[in-house]
Amino acid sequence: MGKLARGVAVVGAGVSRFGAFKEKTSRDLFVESFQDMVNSVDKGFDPGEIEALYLGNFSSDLFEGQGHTAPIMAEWAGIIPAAATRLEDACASGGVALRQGILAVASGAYDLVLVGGVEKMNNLPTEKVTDTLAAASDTLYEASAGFTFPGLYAAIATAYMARYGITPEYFMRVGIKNHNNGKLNPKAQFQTTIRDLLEGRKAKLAAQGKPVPDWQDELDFLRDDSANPVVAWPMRLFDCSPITDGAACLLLVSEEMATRFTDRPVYIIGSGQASDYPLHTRSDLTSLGSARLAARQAYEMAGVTPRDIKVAEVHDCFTVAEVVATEDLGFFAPGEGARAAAEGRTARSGDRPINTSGGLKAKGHPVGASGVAQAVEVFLQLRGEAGARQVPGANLGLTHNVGATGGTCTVHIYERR
Amino acid sequence: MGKLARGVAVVGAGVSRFGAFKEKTSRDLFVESFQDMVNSVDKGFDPGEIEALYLGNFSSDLFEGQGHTAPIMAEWAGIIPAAATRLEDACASGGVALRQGILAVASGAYDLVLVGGVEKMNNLPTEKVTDTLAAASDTLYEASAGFTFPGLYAAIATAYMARYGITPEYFMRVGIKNHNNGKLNPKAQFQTTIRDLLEGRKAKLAAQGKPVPDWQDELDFLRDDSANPVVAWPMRLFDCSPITDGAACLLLVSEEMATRFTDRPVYIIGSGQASDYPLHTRSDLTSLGSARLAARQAYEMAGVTPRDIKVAEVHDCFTVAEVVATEDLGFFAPGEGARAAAEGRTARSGDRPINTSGGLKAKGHPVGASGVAQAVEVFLQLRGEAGARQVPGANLGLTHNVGATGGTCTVHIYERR
Amino acid sequence: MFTRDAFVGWLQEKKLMGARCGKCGQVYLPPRPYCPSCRSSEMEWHELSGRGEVAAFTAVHVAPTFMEKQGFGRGKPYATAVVRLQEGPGISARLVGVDAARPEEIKVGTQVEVDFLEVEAEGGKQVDLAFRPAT
Amino acid sequence: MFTRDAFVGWLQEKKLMGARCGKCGQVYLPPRPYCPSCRSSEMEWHELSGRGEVAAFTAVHVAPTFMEKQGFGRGKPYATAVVRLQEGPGISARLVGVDAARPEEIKVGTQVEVDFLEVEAEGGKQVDLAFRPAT
Ligand SMILES: [Zn+2]
Ligand SMILES: [Zn+2]
Repeated sequence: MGKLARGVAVVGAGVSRFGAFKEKTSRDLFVESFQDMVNSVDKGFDPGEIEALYLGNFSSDLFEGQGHTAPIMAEWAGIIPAAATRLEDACASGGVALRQGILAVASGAYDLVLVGGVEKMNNLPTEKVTDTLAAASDTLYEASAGFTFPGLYAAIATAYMARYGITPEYFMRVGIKNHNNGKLNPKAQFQTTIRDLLEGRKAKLAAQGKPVPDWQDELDFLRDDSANPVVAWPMRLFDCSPITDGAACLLLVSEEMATRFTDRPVYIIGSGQASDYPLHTRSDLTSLGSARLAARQAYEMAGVTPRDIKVAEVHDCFTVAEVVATEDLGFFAPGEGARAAAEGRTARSGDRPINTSGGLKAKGHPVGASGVAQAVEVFLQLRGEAGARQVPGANLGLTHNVGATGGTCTVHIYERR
Repeated sequence: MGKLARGVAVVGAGVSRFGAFKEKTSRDLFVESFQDMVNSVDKGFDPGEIEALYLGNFSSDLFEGQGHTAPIMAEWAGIIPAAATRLEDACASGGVALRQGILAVASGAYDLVLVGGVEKMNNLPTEKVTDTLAAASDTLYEASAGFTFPGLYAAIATAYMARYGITPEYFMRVGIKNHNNGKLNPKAQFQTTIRDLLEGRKAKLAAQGKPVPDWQDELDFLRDDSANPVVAWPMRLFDCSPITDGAACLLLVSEEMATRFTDRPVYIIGSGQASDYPLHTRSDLTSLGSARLAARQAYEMAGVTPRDIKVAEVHDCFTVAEVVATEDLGFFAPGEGARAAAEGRTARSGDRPINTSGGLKAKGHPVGASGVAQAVEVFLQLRGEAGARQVPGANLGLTHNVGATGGTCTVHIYERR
Repeated sequence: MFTRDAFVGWLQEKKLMGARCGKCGQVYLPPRPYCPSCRSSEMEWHELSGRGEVAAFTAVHVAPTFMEKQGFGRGKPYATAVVRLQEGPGISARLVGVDAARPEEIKVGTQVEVDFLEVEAEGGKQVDLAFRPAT
Repeated sequence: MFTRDAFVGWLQEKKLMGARCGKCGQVYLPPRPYCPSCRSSEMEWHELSGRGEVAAFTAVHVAPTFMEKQGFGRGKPYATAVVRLQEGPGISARLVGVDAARPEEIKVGTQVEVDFLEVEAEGGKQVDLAFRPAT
């Protein structure tokens, strides 16, 4: 990894509402996030000046029967004839779109680049979504063995539990924490805590005159098969990110022109990307090699260490993934991530706030958009615009975006100067 | 379009055999092209030094049920943990992969980049391939109106015929010429001329004791509905590129290290990319706006004019597309492309050789690989390694790769110094 | 919401509806939620005259699956076209009232008017957009 | 040809076959046509012992369509695992001879041996790769 020829800044960021929207197509979602981004640019700008779109999208092909998505998004955003390119690395599609946007600006080819991400997942019934997500694994040798996408992360969880002697409750605490954050994010798919859900369920059963379960706390609720059914043991419903429609946009410019757009640019000071084998060809199943390497590249480029990072959005497609991520990123030692989560260290009020947006778990996970939406949250946090979920004094942030089980990982580091 | 921060050279190029291969998957095809590329590097190198893969692929999702293809190709080629990214812009997926590989090297991030392209199309029956290719159009507003992919180019052909007063025979001559070239390409799907096919058909019918048609020349054969059925009028079977399995690879390095790999590098001196609306939102249907803009960008970066180009591989997914391409690239004035083809000016022996490889028509069109395979042909031509189809003295070449009906276009210019 | 679903909904009522920008007046067909001209999203529905001309066309012999289900394909081609409307915008749509088996007789530039085609689709009867030579 | 089709062909004969590099001796499972270690493509077929251990596993309750057709899903989970073979390479495969409804009792590190599972698939009977606790 060489040094970039010039610096890159984020001067605008936007996100659509995340959720399940029957009537909206990818292009409708994308326009919503694009307008939100345009409105975020402090000094305004002419969107017609955008020179290129790098679009993260996992599979509009399978979800909507639509390929060649990038020029359609460019058309709907009104930026034709800007070069429009789709990037795909499963759930890391957004992260690789961001990385290519950065490299394109650094190369000198473009000064003004739109990075976008979009996924419209709720057209298909749940069974078909399960099949479609399995296409992100090695279909010839993983999916064919009966591994679903939750099943692959569940396998990582069993390896982690066996190695470090922990129970599934540790993972459940990650979900509780992310729902607590999601409640404070007006764009999130689930703006409810697990406690809210528990109380709501109790109240509903009582109103129906049915027996009310004796759930004392969130863990009681989450351990209950009827409230929180197993998807792929030990991953249950509330360990899994939902099926989400959503889009996100970032405006990247060369460092030297950043203040033309805002007096508060967010600089991208580190970027890394690496790939890895399917699980069965790895020696260690409790860590993602691609994440460790991408993180090392990003830290080296940025010249910072894990302890300098004030806020991080990490890829919690499943709760176990967040635990592993916090170790791969060097925030906690191997085996300590689960305990750190249980101790509240990754909560907003902890010493290492993780996924203040609610993460993929509560904010939602429109797969190709997630890597871009993570950067939107860090942009807001570093500018002090994260509202009720603001982490005070956040000046250095990180995003970690994983494709499938780490076949791809990108890590980016952002600075407010 | 700014100036690139540093120059980029191609030092290796390889291509798999193109055709219909029932037993081969994408990964098998990719490895075949990768090995061909490795063998082409004059001074040898360690493939483990490759830092990133930019992979063009249209829709392994729909063709093979496999997403997240890039890390799988990286695994099969043995270059994990190199960053592996898939790029998709329909049939221009290879061209945009090449462009991103160039920008990544120019940015300083990487010195050694593998650009690949792959498509495995023959798993699906022909009807399903028709549906899948239609996914490259605007499915909500074009495919829904009954437009197939050949149908969209057929529409361009009717607009062109009406405007310039020509007949379908002009397009047929492009197919005849490209089959003449494909016969000389040992990797091509069809290594036969139309004349060969005509004589073969006659001989077969005679041997069967059936009436033998009175085809005097290739045009007689191509006008015959039974020999050359209409697909979407005026485009007939021999106006359409075939359904092809294939892969291609290029090794890009920063200009300053090129001679470490070969004494005969091919320098990429121009690159352009642009996007456009669906046909119904364009004012002119006889030219692709994205091609004209991408060409202008590439010529300006290279500091050359159309008349300097000695060999060009252009996107002849349909014969009409080649005619339009030769005008969009400035080789011929609007309306003159069809006549130039009919006069033999684009034949190998003409003043403006186009598609010496056989083009997508005869070499084959594995959609995501085509943009890369075009660059492989130019690499061979500029190095004098194109065998029987070599154009003498070719020192400047061009590739033109179109996604769908010009929703995307990339143009690249190459120089042997 | 200026979506595909809404556009198709209007078609079922045999109306060809575009979106008109409330700020700059630009008319869009297909409808869209956001005006690239003036960057406004104050769209309103706008019914089009349905009169225009054939900018390009084809007669499809190798049909997509959904058109095969309507009985088209090899031996029974159908025509489809890019139509430029009098109001400016263009649209892709079926071309009826012409002989798709004799495409040489169909001319670019033919004046057409909108027709609402009742077809049997997977979900039951539906109205598809079409144009036919103007009377 | 060291393809998926060939690997599945061997499975139908109840053989677990990997590819062995004729140049450097590295064994690959799944088989592959090209050796990333020494950059050779002189592969040969190599039968594996079929003995190994469970590196990771899961019990799937929300099943993919093809497993639902075999009767699995909500209420009837199945187990699948990442198995590390004695010879080094690993593979993903069904885990049988365990109670998928009691996953707490399945242990990472369990010694397993290959089993060839006869299942009803779309194209008729087929043999799938599986492992079961070693006897
Ligand atoms: Zn307007
Ligand atoms: Zn070897």
